[in-house]
Amino acid sequence: MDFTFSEDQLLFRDSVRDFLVNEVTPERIRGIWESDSGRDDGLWQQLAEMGLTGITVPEAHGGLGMDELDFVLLAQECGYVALPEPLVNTALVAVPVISQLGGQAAAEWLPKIAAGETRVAVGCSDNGLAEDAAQAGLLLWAEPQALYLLTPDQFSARFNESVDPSRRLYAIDIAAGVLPAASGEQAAALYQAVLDRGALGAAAQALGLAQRMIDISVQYTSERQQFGKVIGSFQAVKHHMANVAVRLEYAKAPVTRAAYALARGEAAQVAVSHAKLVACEAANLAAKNSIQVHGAMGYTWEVDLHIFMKKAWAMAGTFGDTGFHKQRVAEHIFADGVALGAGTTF
Amino acid sequence: MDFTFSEDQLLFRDSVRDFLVNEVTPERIRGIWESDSGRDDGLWQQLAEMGLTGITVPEAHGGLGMDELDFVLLAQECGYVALPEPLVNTALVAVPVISQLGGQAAAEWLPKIAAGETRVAVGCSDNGLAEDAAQAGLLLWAEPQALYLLTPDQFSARFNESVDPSRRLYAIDIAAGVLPAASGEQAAALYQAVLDRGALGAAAQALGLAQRMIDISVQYTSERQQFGKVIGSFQAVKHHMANVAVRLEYAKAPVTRAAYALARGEAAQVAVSHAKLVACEAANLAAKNSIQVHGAMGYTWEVDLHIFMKKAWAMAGTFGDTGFHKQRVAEHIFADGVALGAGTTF
Amino acid sequence: MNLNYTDQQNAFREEVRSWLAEHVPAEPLKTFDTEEGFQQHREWEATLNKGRWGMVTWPEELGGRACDLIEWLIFEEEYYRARAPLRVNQNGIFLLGPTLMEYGTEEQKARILPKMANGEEVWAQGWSEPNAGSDMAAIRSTARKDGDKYIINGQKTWSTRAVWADWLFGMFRTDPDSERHRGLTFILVPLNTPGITVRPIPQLDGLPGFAEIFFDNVEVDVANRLGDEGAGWSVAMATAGFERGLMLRSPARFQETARRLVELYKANQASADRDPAVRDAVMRAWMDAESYCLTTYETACRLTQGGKIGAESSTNKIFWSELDQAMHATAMSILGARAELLPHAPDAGDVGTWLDGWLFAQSGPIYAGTNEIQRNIIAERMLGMPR
Amino acid sequence: MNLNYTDQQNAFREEVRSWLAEHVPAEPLKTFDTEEGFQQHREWEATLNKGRWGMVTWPEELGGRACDLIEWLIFEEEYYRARAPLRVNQNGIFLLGPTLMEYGTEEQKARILPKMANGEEVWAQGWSEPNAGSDMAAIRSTARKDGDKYIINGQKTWSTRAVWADWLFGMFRTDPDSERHRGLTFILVPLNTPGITVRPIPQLDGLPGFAEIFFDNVEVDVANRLGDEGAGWSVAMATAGFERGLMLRSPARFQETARRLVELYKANQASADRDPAVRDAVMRAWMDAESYCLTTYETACRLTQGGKIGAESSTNKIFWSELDQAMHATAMSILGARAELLPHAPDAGDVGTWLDGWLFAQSGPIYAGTNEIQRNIIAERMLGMPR
Repeated sequence: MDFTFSEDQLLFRDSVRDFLVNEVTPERIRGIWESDSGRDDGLWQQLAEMGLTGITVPEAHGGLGMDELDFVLLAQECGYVALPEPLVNTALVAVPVISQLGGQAAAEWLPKIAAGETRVAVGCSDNGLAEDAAQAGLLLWAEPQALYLLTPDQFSARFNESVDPSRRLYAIDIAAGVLPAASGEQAAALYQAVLDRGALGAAAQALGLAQRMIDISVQYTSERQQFGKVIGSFQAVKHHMANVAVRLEYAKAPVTRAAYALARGEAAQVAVSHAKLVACEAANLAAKNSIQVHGAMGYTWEVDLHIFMKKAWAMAGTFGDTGFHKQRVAEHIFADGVALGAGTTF
Repeated sequence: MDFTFSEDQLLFRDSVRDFLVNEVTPERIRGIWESDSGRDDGLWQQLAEMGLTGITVPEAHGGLGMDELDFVLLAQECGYVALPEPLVNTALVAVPVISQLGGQAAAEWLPKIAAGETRVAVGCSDNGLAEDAAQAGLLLWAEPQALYLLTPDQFSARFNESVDPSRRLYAIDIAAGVLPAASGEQAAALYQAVLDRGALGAAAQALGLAQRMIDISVQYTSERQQFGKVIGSFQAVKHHMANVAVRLEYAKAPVTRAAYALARGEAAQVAVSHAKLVACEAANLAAKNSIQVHGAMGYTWEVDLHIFMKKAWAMAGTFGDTGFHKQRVAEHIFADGVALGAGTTF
Repeated sequence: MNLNYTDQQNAFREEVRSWLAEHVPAEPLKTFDTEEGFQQHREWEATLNKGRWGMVTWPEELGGRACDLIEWLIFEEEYYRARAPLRVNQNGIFLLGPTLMEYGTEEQKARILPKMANGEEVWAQGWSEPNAGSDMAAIRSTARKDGDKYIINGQKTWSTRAVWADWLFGMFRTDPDSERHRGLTFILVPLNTPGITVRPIPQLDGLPGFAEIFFDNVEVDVANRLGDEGAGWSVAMATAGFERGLMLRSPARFQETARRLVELYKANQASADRDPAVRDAVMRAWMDAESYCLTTYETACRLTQGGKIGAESSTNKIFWSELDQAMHATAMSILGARAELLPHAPDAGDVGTWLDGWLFAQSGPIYAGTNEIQRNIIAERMLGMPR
Repeated sequence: MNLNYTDQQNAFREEVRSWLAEHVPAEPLKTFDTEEGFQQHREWEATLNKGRWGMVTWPEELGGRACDLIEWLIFEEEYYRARAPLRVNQNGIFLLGPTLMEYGTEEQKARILPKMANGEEVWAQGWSEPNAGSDMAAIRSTARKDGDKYIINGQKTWSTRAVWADWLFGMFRTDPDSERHRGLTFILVPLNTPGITVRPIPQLDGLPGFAEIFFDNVEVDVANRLGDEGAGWSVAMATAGFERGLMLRSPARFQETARRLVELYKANQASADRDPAVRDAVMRAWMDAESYCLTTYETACRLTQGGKIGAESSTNKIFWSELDQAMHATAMSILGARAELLPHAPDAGDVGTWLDGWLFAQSGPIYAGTNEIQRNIIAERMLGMPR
């Protein structure tokens, strides 16, 4: 029993954090929002150069050959900076699923993803829309009975605006005659994998988003004065933030555990749903309490808070909404004969 | 449209409040707890002398001939002092139901109730147990298909201890051969009436209980010092109390409205359920926040808080628990074709 | 107590309902946080005023109907039922209007109120300043008296509607040596006066609902002062009282939101019920909206009989703002993955305007005195807890 | 990372499980807030000690098994699964024990720990005083040094277990001129010393879980001082740290409550589902108990590898105490009208001990530093917000 990350994993996390915090500033995100494509090819190249686009690509295909557990800490850092680029979906969903498909698909696409030549997007019919479909060289589109790997010529994409300007969402129409890369039972299993992996990515990002909103709010309330006092010294303001910290603190281990289960190929559905529910709840509470302690300032585009708040809201609904994940938890804990209680966690 | 009580109603309320606050002190309640019968015949006589036992008894039968709306303010005052005597059930449930039965039953019992000669108890199969069954000269026992008026020789009572020592609860066995006072459809209607009226009484008492817990807590926190300050000056303590005040403030009008509907013979089920839910929720929040601001002191029999807290907990489950009343609200608002929204309240 | 409407009240409701049925634009207006929408809403104010429905509580000689509070509640119910446009001039109607009637000179009333009523002059509010926020006593913008003029310098912020509004009312420090809430004066300022710069502040939806306003030696006639010099605080407190009080948030709005939430839930029941918290939240929404309506009627009846609004009115804003947030959060939860889509997104389906409402609901617990300040007020003034 | 137990850990679990299966009393013991129950629990401590299961984390020479934190968690899981009795000497085991090991002399350890381990000496705590509560710095009871004795005067309150306990540990002011947290000394006091009066305080269930203790010129050997004179504050802070930290509330307890709640819900599903909030609350209970377990294992692993417990441990007490309250509130809601019945009431049916648990859960957010104080600590020390 060892529930800790290795020194290497933590050091890698620290170096990625440094990179992201320096490079993916709120100013750069505002710039990306105003760009036509809504994406930043230079940033994608930087991520590729750090090995991040290929972090879960097998070494044989030019990647770092790391796993979900290695990446889950980095996904939190992606959330911390509200990274607009689809790195989390790439590393946690697209690459492992394409690897599972194997064969020609893996041989063709994984090296390009690792090299940063191809931006890959992930869509899932449960979400309705596919993020980044029009900005990607490859779209992985999952339906309950069919999994597609689509190049831009194989589908049309209709833009749908999200409350989070970082999210470029598209309804897609697959061209007639395009065949799925997997169908039947294989596709059904991969569809579940896409949902679980996407949900884990959303959960991990939610943790980072929550932490960022705490940090922004602590800083703001430590400087801002009202009634002759720094507002962060008011007990009501402190308790708003403490309440977020409590929920966030206890959402971290469930996310780690879900990543561990996926990485080890263990049954992960309940762990993923648990993780997504508690992480997104923490992030939503962070949003609510952060805007409150910001006062009117929080209601504007002037401060950075909304960059993170809006992404937190979106994370709650993507890759299985609250109802989807609660239902999976309910099916587990209310089943007959299930072992619950002390000593049943591991 | 006039949603106000009359001057007379308010003045009567004030005089009853003065009487109750002076007579039904926490000390007297502690004495009642320690008595064998758990009731105080002297107090019942005092209530009778003020006309309260007969307040809803028709004047022809020696009462004051007032209605549910006249009494609902007084029921709140009964809650405010946590009156152990069954005045609320008498005035809101037993007397109106016996009046509806009319005939011999009304002629025999109503004058005795008004005069304070007979203490009447109310039981309802939804509650399982009947409060005060062993202390009463008459037990009104309601089942979905049968309504009984039982004298002490007609049933046996088995004592069940409640967390609230003021509540004397009994499982009853009706003697063989005792006939119901009403059966069939009439009994079904009266059963509903017992539930609705009992629930209104519980809701009104819950309002008074919540107010008392606020008052006790405000006083305690205004005197008690910690860390060199009066604890009531801490923002967290203030906000605990403010949160109760908000919920309580908005629970009052629903209770009045439910009493109005019952008094006017209008459809009252949804109004009663709404009132009971919000009033009991306010009282439960009052209990939770009051014990918290009392600190360890709140956890003891030393302070008076628990007298009111325990009764508040009991009110939530009696005469229809939360599930019962939520179901009735749900049946109303989710029905097809129901008129909801602006302008549908009155 | 009598909870039936009088025949007269029923007739009034019928009159409102049929006029609105005839006049409410079939197409929803654009939001007044855009220039085009602002103009549309200004025209709607003129239409309302022509029908004498603009300010139903105002005296008849000012174009109103001298409605009492119950009639006002009925009017609001019908207004929300009919989905009539939001009131672009609410700063004027609900805040400045009542204040003017109490503190204004006859000349001021005659000059200002008719143009407020017909939408010709839309009002912005100038309470907050940078580093002041809810703390009005920290105001630092100055108005120096010079003959029959005030010379205004400084900055206001969070000024709602100010981007396209015509006038602003606000507080300025006329005594430079004064501190906190002394030495402040309430002044009305035409926004086209030289020296004024208005800078829009985009809000959560990206539209300029607020503005910052910079004053650089702005000259305003002394005649535009409301109340006495140095008495601004008490004038403003009356205005803020209107803001927090009954007049700003009629129950109808929340009851309509609750009704739409019930509809949304029923239309999506199978998926919504996977999260049992949703059904519970919908029920709570209806109950709380109903509680808010009942309590407001109770207060209105008490006031029309000469009662006074007490410290318990501070509970009002917390109750409705938290209800509004909770209702919209529930809708977002029901909508799931679709919740993030803007209403005009091509595949947004039945998302309606819930997202707009959700964004707007975030401001409820903040503006007009944060809910934390309201809780302090409740604890100290209503419950008598120590400061 | 490896989330599988080692073979050794699995074997340890088996050993615990089979010993408990053999020794846990078939009939639940009476509560230790009664004299008879106290005696029963004292005997259970002796039984545990005989099997070397009383203090599994203690060194072997003191009758323990030198378990690491993971083994301790496993032991606790089995202990709660087996529904073994509550630990009457938890003040000694979890609070004084670790403090003694850090601050005690060899003589003190040898004299005190074995009798603590076998239940011969049960310990009460003497932190709070009237008008001090959670504010230990406000302590006013004095200990005046007189040769090799301290003469103690004053009053302690909220002393858990003190009614039938043998010894008390607490803080006393040895420097009469000192203020706040200076000049305090940590002293161990035999409760049978002349001059001591113990007055039981009935708690919510009416039983004397607490006591007030009056000291009237009580003479205690200087050898009973723990740590240096005037250094009581830092010794006590270490003890309070144990109390708030990992050792007091093992996840097993909450996971078992969550499991019982799931069972209660399933047994009453039809009536429980009339209130949709219940099902949601049951799901949350399971998830939060699971989160608590996962997080505790994560912390335990970090600590066994030499990591330090940080300011984030202040989140611990808020999390479990609110979880405990919420779970019991949900059970009360499921039980409906039966919820108010005492467990021994003849018609209580399946109410079980939920009411007892509910009463006890009320104390969670209060004791060992109220949750308000914990929130201050989190904001200031963990998040770095201004004081």
